[in-house]
Amino acid sequence: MTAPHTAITPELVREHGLNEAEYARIQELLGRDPNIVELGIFSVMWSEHCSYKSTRFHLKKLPTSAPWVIQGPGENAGIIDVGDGDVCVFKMESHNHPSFIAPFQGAATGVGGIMRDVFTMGARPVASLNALRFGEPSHPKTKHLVSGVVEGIGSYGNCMGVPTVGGEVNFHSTYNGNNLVNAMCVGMAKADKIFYSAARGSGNPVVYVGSKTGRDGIHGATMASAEFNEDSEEKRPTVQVGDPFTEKLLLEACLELMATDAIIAIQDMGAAGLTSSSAEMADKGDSGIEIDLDKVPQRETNLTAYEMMLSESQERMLAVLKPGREAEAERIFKKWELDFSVIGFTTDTHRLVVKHKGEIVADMPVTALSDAAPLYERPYITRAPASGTPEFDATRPVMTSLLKLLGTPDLCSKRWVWEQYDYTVMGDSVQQPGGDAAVVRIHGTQKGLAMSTDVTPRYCKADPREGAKQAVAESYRNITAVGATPLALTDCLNFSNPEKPEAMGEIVNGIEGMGEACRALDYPIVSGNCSLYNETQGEGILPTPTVGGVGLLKNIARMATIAFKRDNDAILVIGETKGHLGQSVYLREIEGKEEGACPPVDLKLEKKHGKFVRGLIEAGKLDTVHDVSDGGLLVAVAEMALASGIGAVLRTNYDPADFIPTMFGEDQGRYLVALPEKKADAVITAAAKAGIYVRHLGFTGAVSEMGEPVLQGVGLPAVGLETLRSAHENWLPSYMNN
Amino acid sequence: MKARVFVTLKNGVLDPQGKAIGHALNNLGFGSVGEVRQGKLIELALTGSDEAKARADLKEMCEKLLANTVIEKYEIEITA
Amino acid sequence: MKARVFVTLKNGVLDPQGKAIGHALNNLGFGSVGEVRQGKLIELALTGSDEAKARADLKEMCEKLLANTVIEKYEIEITA
Amino acid sequence: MKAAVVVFPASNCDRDAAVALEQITGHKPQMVWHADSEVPEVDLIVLPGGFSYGDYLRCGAMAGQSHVMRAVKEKAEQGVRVLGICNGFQVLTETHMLPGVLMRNAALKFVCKPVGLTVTETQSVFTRHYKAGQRVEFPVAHGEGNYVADTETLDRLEGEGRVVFKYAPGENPNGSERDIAGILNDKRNVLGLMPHPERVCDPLLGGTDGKAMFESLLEALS
Ligand SMILES: Nc1ncnc2c1ncn2[C@@H]1O[C@H](COP(=O)(O)OP(=O)(O)O)[C@@H](O)[C@H]1O
Ligand SMILES: [Mg+2]
Repeated sequence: MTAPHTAITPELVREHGLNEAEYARIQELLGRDPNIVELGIFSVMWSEHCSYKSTRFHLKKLPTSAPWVIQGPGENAGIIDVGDGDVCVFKMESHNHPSFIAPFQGAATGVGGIMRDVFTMGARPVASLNALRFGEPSHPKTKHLVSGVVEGIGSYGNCMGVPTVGGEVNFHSTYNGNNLVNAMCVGMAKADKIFYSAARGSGNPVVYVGSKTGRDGIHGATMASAEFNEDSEEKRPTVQVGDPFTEKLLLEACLELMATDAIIAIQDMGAAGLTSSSAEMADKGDSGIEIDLDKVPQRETNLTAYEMMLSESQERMLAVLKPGREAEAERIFKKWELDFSVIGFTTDTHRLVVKHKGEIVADMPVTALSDAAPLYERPYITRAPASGTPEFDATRPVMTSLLKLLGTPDLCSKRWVWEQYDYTVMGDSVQQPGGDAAVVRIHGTQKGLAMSTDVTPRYCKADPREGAKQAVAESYRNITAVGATPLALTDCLNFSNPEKPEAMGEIVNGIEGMGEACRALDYPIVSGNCSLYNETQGEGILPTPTVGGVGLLKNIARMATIAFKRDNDAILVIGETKGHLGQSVYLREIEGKEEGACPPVDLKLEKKHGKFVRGLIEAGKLDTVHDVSDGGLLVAVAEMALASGIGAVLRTNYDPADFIPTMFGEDQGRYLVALPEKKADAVITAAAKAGIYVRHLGFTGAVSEMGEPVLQGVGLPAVGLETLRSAHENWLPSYMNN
Repeated sequence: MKARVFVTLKNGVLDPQGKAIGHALNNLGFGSVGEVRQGKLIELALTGSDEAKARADLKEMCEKLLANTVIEKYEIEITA
Repeated sequence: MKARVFVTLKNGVLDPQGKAIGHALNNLGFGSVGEVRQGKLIELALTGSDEAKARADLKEMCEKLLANTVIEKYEIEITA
Repeated sequence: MKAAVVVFPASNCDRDAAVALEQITGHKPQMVWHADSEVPEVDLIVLPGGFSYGDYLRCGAMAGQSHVMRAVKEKAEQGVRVLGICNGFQVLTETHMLPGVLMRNAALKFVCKPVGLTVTETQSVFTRHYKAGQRVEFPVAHGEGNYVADTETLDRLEGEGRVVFKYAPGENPNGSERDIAGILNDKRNVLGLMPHPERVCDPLLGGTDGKAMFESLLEALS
């Protein structure tokens, strides 16, 4: 046994990402020097990824509770009550770095990891979403990354038989060296069949199930570990390969075991594998755990204790069973042809003890890994938000700009992406990709879950606080637009280097802004994840605090969609259009400027407008709704027309000075709705009564002399929908295929 | 000239396909089968007759496109 | 014993994947690349030392599972 | 009509198939595990979509070698109806219960979308409730649905009225020869098709064009 006797040098400590003060603290906590296995364990448990040392302090500012929240952050996933004994379990996680190095496998294992987080709580995954950011299309790596990431997400989700129903894809040069892959999974469980990770009690068997352990993804200490293992590089892949087939078996086996009452606690092995799962389970259970590595199913020969504790092999779980139930559990896992092994037991020592080949190779207090982990209130600077109202050329023809916008990388149709995902499997996808939120029917009921992932990074760059508020507000709007009540959020906070005060300022302001919006909208955060250090050669990504929202649709028969339904419907805009062009897509794509203040978010109005629109949908008075976001009013109208094949004529008051801002400004809090003209008056009256700004923008059903559906208006020469459609649909496939 | 390129997963990298194939062969009664690994075989026709140049080119093709060297290794064979 | 099995598409069967690889290599500037075909390489560890028996077994494995002989052909190589 | 749905490890449309069958026949089908060597006495066996055995090596190859498929083959020889959807179709070609092979989609990508189909044969227990030449829309969701067979086989299939569904002109999602989407065996009791009729039996899910297939079976087998 060589590993535990490797001398701990200052270099080794550094290579494990620990600074001097942190190392001194480890020595103090242990009352001695750690051995190499213990150093490895501290290194991963105290990493930013596991300990949230830069963000923990600020994350406390997020609201995490509501009467319908059953489990907030701190477990594998958040849980909300959706009524009738059903709960919804969901979380989002990043797999940014692996997806940059190996796009297919990195993205695939990202999906696999987040699914385990959800089914470990007893839920069957029912939907997947994702939020993707890539570098500029012209960057030589971008196409390859898009292709691999999308294929990876599809291959894993499709094989699992979980529909991938929504997401977003954007491009920006700051992601050239740091693409973002945020994957969200939503599952359903019964309220009386939820499983947690607290390993309570002493003397209970700890079992390992799933795939065997190999040398996958042992991070950080490549050079250091080379010192105690000759065949270093080739044996030490930093990226894991996903095995969705095994995961599907693991899902079914876990759900089968969960139907019994044999489980005390269960947790997936994610980042830092065996180490974090055992330490966290003991910590939450206020117990200790002793494990014997000789009992761990191994894929390779001569795995060291260090390697086994740090391996990130996929498709594995750790569970604590009630004593005497091992055989029953083993039968289930054998049926599904999975590994099963009792590798240890819980103790009352509050220590994590690891044995290997008859020796104790690690022995430390559990709290040293959790509560005692470093916590930093890093210095930060709040940059003055970008301000001002940018200049623009008021003479540009609006329809030409619309055509151009619809064919830009950010606004074009993402059909090429979602058609690679099986979004119809499981037979409950009642609203498929292409709308404001995806809706999945709660199996066997008339209720639906509405889901959406959102953030507008350019706003967050201009003003981290307002931008983060906007992300939450847009999520609220997307969920509302289908008729659902927004219930809770998961998040994925992608930022750059927290050790730089400016970047830390983006983090702090982002979290605070997000918290403010969540509070105002009764839309708490129940789970999430932080991904920091997203920078290359000193340049950070745009701050990208992605949120994944879930809402409840009481009656799927009264769901709204973005497609126009009939000719001669009145098109109304709820919410005032002031013409805010700062940080708009129009400004960037047409004027070539990324400047000005981002649109302010009025949370009171968001809530008021949302309630108004939702009320109309729920009352069966409205079936056609689209929120107004990127690209502004005219882009939103075009999207509604394209989704239906029905044209529109707009009653535009053509005043050159504010025509462009009116058509393309990105003022917040707005919805476009369409309904039969004779019902429109009542809505206008009701809005006026509620003090809500509403404007009658036009009518559906315009056709050219040839009978082709068109979009037109005063100052808007008629353009055929097919012309708009080809601009909208062609960019992505032609980019990817050339 | 004709060349064959073999792209396989590095040792230690999980090979789910190979694992499943091995399992299936055992189930079919081929008890002698131990570990199975699956890789790619790429056959290329090349113009030119300079073998050294072809090898250098193929190496570059592997590094750039045919293999993801984070998890895969490759082998080049000139066959004719 | 170790064996390698090469499974490739029969001549005349269209190989869009190979074609796509060829195309991508040409685009990367490898003008010397002509036709490309992609197949599978399956490496197996076998117990026993009777090479003839191993070959016979491998042939059966190919016929039964490793190749779909409607469109694929196979080649067996005992390497060690 | 009594029906069974075979479940392979990583089948994932087994529930979808069961839901559609129950909705139309009023009875829950029996679920049969891949390791079982017997199939119960039923009128219809469904091989569902999914990724049996991960679809590693080739789609449907390992499922084709499973215990249960030996039993399914026997039943089919006795005349029991077998419906293979998507992965089920791939299993049927791998076991040579249907001719030809399903290769990787011509565009090399997985494709999920609703596709227009023409019902080209209504003289079958699977399709008698459709009208000849009728256009229907079923979703597809597959990476390997590109049907390939030699000319002789293709001619025979067409000549004998065994091509049941074709992709509508211009809508072939995978490059299959002669736009073939679904075929019958020579005894006409085994149907394999790539599109998913079971996913279009509910208006909320984008249509009800798939219902007629299950209604045809129900009428023929009750
Ligand atoms: N990566 C993706 N996966 C699945 N669906 C996607 C993806 N990217 C975009 N979509 C879908 O495309 C539609 C438009 O996306 P987006 O413009 O981001 O919507 P919104 O502005 O309403 O948030 C949505 O239905 C979304 O779910
Ligand atoms: Mg929207």
